[in-house]
Amino acid sequence: MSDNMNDMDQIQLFNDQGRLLNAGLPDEEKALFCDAAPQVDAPYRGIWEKFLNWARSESLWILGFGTGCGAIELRPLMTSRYDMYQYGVQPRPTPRQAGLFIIGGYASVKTMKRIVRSYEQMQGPKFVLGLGSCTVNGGMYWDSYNTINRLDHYIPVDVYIAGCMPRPEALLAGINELKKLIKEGKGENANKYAENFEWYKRNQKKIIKDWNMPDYNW
Amino acid sequence: MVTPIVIIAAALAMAFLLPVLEKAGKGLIKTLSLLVLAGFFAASLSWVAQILQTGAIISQTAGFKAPVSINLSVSMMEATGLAVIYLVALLSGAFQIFVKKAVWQGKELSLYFALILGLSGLVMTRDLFNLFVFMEITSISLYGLLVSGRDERRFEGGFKYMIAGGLSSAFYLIGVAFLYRETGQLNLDIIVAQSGQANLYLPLLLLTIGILIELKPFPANGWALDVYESADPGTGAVISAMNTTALILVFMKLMPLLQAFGSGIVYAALIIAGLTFFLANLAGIRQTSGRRMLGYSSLAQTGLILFVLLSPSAGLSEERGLSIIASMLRLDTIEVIALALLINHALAKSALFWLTEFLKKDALHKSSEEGDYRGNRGWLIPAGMAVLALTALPPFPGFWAKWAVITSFGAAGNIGGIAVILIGSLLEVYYLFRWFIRTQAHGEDGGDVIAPQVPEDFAPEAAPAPAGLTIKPAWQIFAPALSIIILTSLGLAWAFLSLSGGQELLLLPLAALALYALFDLIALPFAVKNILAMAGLGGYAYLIYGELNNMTLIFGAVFIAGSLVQLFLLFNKRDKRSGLLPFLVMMILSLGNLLVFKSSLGFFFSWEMMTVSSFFLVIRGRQASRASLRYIMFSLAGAFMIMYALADGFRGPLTGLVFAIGLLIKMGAIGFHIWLPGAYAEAEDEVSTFLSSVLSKAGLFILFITAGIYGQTFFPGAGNAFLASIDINAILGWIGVITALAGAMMALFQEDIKYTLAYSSMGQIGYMILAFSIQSHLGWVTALYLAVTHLLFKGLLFMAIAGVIMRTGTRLMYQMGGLIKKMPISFISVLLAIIALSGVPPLTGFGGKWLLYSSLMEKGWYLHAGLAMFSSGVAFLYLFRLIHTIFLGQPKTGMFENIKEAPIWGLIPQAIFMMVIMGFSMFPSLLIKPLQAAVEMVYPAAAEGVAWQGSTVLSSLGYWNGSAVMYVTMGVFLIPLAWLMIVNGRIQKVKQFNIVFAAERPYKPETTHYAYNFFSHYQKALGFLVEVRAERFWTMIRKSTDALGGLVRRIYSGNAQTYAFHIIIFVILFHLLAGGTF
Amino acid sequence: MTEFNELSRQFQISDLKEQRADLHFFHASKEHAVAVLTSLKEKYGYTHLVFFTVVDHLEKNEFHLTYMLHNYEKHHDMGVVVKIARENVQMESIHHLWPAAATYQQEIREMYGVEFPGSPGLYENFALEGWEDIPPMRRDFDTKEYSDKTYYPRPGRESHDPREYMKENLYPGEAETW
Amino acid sequence: MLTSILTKALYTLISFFVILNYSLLLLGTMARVRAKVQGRIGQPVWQPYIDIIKNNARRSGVTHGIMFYLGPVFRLAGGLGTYFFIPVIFGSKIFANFSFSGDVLLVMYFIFFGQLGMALGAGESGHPYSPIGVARGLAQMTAFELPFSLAVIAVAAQYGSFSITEIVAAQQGGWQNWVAFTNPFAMAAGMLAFLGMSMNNPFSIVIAPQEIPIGPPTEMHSSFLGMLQTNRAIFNGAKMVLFMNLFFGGAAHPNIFIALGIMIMKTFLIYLYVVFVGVSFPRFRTEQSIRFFLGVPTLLGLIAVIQQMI
Repeated sequence: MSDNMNDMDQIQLFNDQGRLLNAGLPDEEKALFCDAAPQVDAPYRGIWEKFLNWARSESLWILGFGTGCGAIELRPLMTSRYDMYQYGVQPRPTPRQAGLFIIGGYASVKTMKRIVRSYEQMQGPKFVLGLGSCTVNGGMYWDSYNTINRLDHYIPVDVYIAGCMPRPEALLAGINELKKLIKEGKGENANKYAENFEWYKRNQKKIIKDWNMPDYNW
Repeated sequence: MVTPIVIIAAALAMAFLLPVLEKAGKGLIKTLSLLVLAGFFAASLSWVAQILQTGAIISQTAGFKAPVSINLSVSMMEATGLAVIYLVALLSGAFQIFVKKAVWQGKELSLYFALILGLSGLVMTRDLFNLFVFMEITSISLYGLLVSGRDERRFEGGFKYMIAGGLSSAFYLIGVAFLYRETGQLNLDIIVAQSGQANLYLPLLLLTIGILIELKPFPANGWALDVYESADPGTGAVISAMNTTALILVFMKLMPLLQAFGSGIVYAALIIAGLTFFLANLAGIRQTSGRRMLGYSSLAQTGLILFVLLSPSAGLSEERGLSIIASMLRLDTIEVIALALLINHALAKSALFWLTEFLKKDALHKSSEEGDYRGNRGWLIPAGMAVLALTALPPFPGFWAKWAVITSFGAAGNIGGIAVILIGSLLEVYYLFRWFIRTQAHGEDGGDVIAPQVPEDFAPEAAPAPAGLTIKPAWQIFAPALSIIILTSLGLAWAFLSLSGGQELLLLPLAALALYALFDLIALPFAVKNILAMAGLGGYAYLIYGELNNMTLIFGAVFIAGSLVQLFLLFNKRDKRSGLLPFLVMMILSLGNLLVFKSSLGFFFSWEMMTVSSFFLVIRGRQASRASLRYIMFSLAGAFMIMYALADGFRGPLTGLVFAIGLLIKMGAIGFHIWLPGAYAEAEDEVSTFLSSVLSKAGLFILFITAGIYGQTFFPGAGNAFLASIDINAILGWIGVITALAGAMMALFQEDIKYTLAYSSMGQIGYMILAFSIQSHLGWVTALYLAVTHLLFKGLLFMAIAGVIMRTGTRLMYQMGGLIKKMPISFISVLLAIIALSGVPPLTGFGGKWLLYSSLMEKGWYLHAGLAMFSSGVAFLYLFRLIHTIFLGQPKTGMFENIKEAPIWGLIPQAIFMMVIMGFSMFPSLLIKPLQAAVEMVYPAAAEGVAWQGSTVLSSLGYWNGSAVMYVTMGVFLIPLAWLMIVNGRIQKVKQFNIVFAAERPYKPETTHYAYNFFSHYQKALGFLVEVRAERFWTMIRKSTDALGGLVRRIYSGNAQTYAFHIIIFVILFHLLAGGTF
Repeated sequence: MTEFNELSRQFQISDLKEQRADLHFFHASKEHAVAVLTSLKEKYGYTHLVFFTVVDHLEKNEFHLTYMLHNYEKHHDMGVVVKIARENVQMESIHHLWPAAATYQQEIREMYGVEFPGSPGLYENFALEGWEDIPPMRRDFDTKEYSDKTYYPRPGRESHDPREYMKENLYPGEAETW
Repeated sequence: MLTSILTKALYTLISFFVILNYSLLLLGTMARVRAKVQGRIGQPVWQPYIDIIKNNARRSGVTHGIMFYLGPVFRLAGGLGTYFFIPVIFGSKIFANFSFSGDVLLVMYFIFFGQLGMALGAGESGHPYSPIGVARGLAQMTAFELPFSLAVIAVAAQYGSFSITEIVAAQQGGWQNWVAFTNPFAMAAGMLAFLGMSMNNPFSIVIAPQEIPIGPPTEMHSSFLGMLQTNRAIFNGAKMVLFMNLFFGGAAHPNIFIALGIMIMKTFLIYLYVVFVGVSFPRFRTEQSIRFFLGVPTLLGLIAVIQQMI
């Protein structure tokens, strides 16, 4: 992502007051949403944080975003053949409780908006797993007018799993990779999102024109 | 001092002179007429004074003794009757002259004096033929008066009147002729003196029929209705008050004759009178024309007076006031009763007739918008008082007279008589109150119980529009006002005489009513009035404190202290709210008086005062017309049952049962509950709390003390094997538990918060009935415990909700939401209340549950206990719904943006109640020990009762330590809280739409707030339990009564020939009843 | 085709083409199209609007609007094709005949820019939210260019013909057998 | 005085420690059992611990208001209180808890405490699924409360006491004295009600993931959720101990460890029964569930009660 991070030339997104032009919410709705910016939550140090990271890695609760075709691969993962529960992985129906966000394949502009919203509603530390080539570079939809090419320009991605579609084994491999990362203390993408909040917002707002939500969805 | 003959002469002179004098000036004749009428009244009063000293005044017209000349005799009965007639005559005349300027000129006044002449003669003369002459004079002058307007219907009415009058005269005259042939006498006194040698059946029959027709008996009274309807109100008053009074006096004159010679005729007249009373009332409920309805009421009242006069057992009452008055006036008790009923009827009915003058339209239909006379106090106060007087509610003379009659009947075992009077009265109550309520209804009244109609908007109440009333200037109301004032003073005098034997305290509610009404009148600021009310209550509490025992002290605390605290709530609003405090204080004092009465009459008087005052509190609600009608109907039905039981002295086998049913009605037990939700919910928000938390305990209290007073005879069952074989307490128990369940179930499906709370009250009362019926030490402690705690949490709920409704302007729960952030203190008080109400430990409600189940288990009522647990679960449902839909969930952004916390004055009483609840929760012994002491009066042995071991209360089955529960709960609450605060990371406070919404966002709070039809699945599963059965049953009763009334009414076709035919039928009927043959 | 013959007496219709025994197409003029559809629906029993779609004939500079109707009694489909010029495209709405047509028209408006005055909800978002460019299904819209400009193409991405790529890289020895 | 308070505190801690660990392990075990039924390996037995640690270690959270914040606290207080008002081991001072504060009625009503608090907390989140879940749960609760209370009444009537200790005492002296055998109808009604109380299939209508994911705790997360999970374990344990005491003779042995073993065995079997039913049946709709509980279980309860009346 670093290559585009300072590339601010394409459209103007901020006004003179530093406020997003595409703020989206009408004035009468502003009182209904909290729009505090996300903050960096520094991890603890030493063995305590290692312990907590171990716990985090061994208890991954999935929020599956299933509008792409990859979502079909999540189901076998739960069933007896692959049984993700034995790895401490469980599905969870609400972003509030989930820690792992799996994007099941291509993401159109319309779904991107929902992805951003759900991601922001998850509580940190949180991890994202991009499933399938479409999340990597657009996959077979790489030249579509409506499908994003690189997921990591909109939300931070911890692990990509390439393939069209990747099989459940690949998904498990990705999850194991993620566990390793978390245990190593590298699962700090939530903080990265907060640090580079403006850049992410700019990218998001560039494609999501109909921005009827607050700048950060608590 | 004038001799009676002067009256006749003066009236005659006026009748002749007025047309002549009219030339001299209209002002002159009006003044002169009024002066003369005033003189008549003064003369009649002076006769009363004189008779008290010297006895009856007998005036011999030609200076000879009877039978040579005609005697005019005025005894006490006649004098007082004439005083009434002249009073109404004076007021009526003044009314016609001053208020209805265009109507009466010299001609009419002349006729009027002729009429008065006739009536005076009727009352005074002792000569039968002379009586006929006066009857003719009366008829003709009245006919003249009737047709003096331009209204075509009047000619018709007058014509019918002439036919009826002619027939009656014919009968009378023939009767007189026969009588003369048999006895050779026309003088009444002499005929009576000659003890019966001759067969006087036929002459007396004809004579009686002649007079009775004039008195409009059933069925020969159709003509009278047309007269009433078509006559202008002044004339209506004249017929109803003056004519009837005079003719009843005539009938009383004949009574000795009838009793001496024809018991068959007396019997027939009695039957006819009873029928008239009952059927006229039945037909009355179908009337939409106000005056015609009043006409039916007049017929009924006439029937009632005759019925009382003719009943052999009437007048046996030993009521204190009655005997004092009788000895004072040197009259028989029966005469005093008749006189009281006469005065009551004459003054109240004439007042009502005059008052109809001011209504724009006579007819009042269900959805009539002309009915909105709300706020026209000048009209409503006299009308309301007149209706109260007519329906024999305290303090009017009718109440005392009716009490005397019923107790006499009771003493003589005349249950049929009691039934006729009470059922007929109930019908009369129905239509009179319905009429009164409709005159002040607020357009369409909602308040459907099961499916509440949603009021469209909740705009603040507009100032009452002066719709349809034409009282301007205010003095126009003088005639009804005066007659009501006189009537009230007479009633008060009687009340004082009756209650002076140590029960003067019971009059305090009336004094309070007057006092606070005066405060309203001089427009004191509401806050001052309220402070005075509190002071008054405080003083009252001090006054009665010495008379209370353990049991009454508890209810005293509920009634007086509970109300006193809740009075703070009234400081909430700044507007005047005239009429609120007078009735409220009156109600509370009446409740207090229930604690200290010393006689059946004292009890019943206070009970009725309580009913009346609470009725006026209910009717103040914006849409309370239907609810208030139901309320007064059920209340009075219950009261009448109680009256029957009291009159019967709990001797009859069923009396106890009837009494209990009367109380159950008042408590809103299942089956009789349909008045309850409307009354509690539709009353003003600040008033509902008093009704629900305080008033609802009245029935329970009476249950307690009667069970104490009457002991085993309360439910005697003696002499009736079937009744003895069933345990009435078992029935009561089932009624209680089913009431509890039904109340909870119905509360579940309400959208209107106040209906929820009202049904909830019903359920809670059910528990109290259940606990009472256990009839053990523990059971009674439970019932009392429930009563006290119900006061606390239901008061808390109603007060908090009053604040919420005040701020949001809606009663519909689903329209609210998220108010916890705006009204946190109200939230806390509702929270405490619902925890307490649902019986969740550690708050005080659990004590109630624990006691209840312990006592039920002790008694062996396991099924009751199971059902009670089930209903307490259901209660949990509606309570959660209540707090959730109002305080949690999504606040409605548009509507309630700038809502503030409820006013401080609403919060103060809530805080007090909360503190009391917390205190009782921490230290249950504070509450339970006094209750034990109270119960020990009846159940002294505490062997199976409640025992104490430190702060642990023990029953024979279990134990409960309120303090320990409180400490443990605090511990297990505070430690996790501390833990949570330690481990929590950074917590962001968010706004209402920051919820996960399936990756979408909410757009409207209305569609995001799950509140409407909250328990739809429950309705699917168990909704069949709460179908509107009771309501349907009572509606069916009402409709069939209505239909019956319609059937009766249909015989009055409005056709003169039919009416003549009725008269013939009447004659035949009367003859047959009297035992005659053809 | 009796329907066609009868209708052609009244309306400007032409080019009847029998695709199958139970499927016919014909062309209708823009002015008469709705009247023809109404007749088909009311008179000839074509009560079901199967679909309504647009084909962009960029070469001919016209849109072909295709209304596909179905007759349940005869089990027969009838396609009515209406040619309209690509400039300033407007067509009469048929939502009064089939309420569901409003949704088709909403989509067509969004994807092709064909206007249907009076159609309910025409300008509400259908699949796109806040689209600002020319309608994406028009053939003069360059989707590759738009994607490159908007969606941050990952540098270094190569595109291969899958058949050739697999032949070369995955199964080099077996290429002949294919 | 002070020493007695301190001793009591120590006993309480021991009791708490035992129930927390036992019921967490029990939850983990039962998840394994469920997995076996479905042909899976299943999560580790200690997974509940990890989940709770992880949830408590979340770095951020949101709160919708004070009641939302307090909701989980109420819930846990409800669970803990329910547990602490039940004597766990008959005759043991350590495990008598605070059972001197009240009898079985207190326990029955204290169960509501946590439910009410949680319902309020969930309500303040403003999420529509929360009240829907609560409404369903409460509706079902009233229904299973009826057979349950009938069963309790029958037992109380049988022994003439509401005191749990006395009820347990009366059942001593061999399995043939258990309520399960002396009053089988009460036991049957109570155990059917227990199915509803434990909110497993077929009565898992509150968190019904297919319709209202996941009901009341939709907005709960981080340490709030951690607290709810802790409560879930403890509350479960408490209810099973209650049922063990009411119907299956309680746990009594002079040796405290053997007594604990008996307790563990009995409660394990009780929970196994719930899980067994849960994996065998699909979920009811709310009104079906209500009708179910008011049908056969209530009838059984009525029979039990009437048996005591005659």
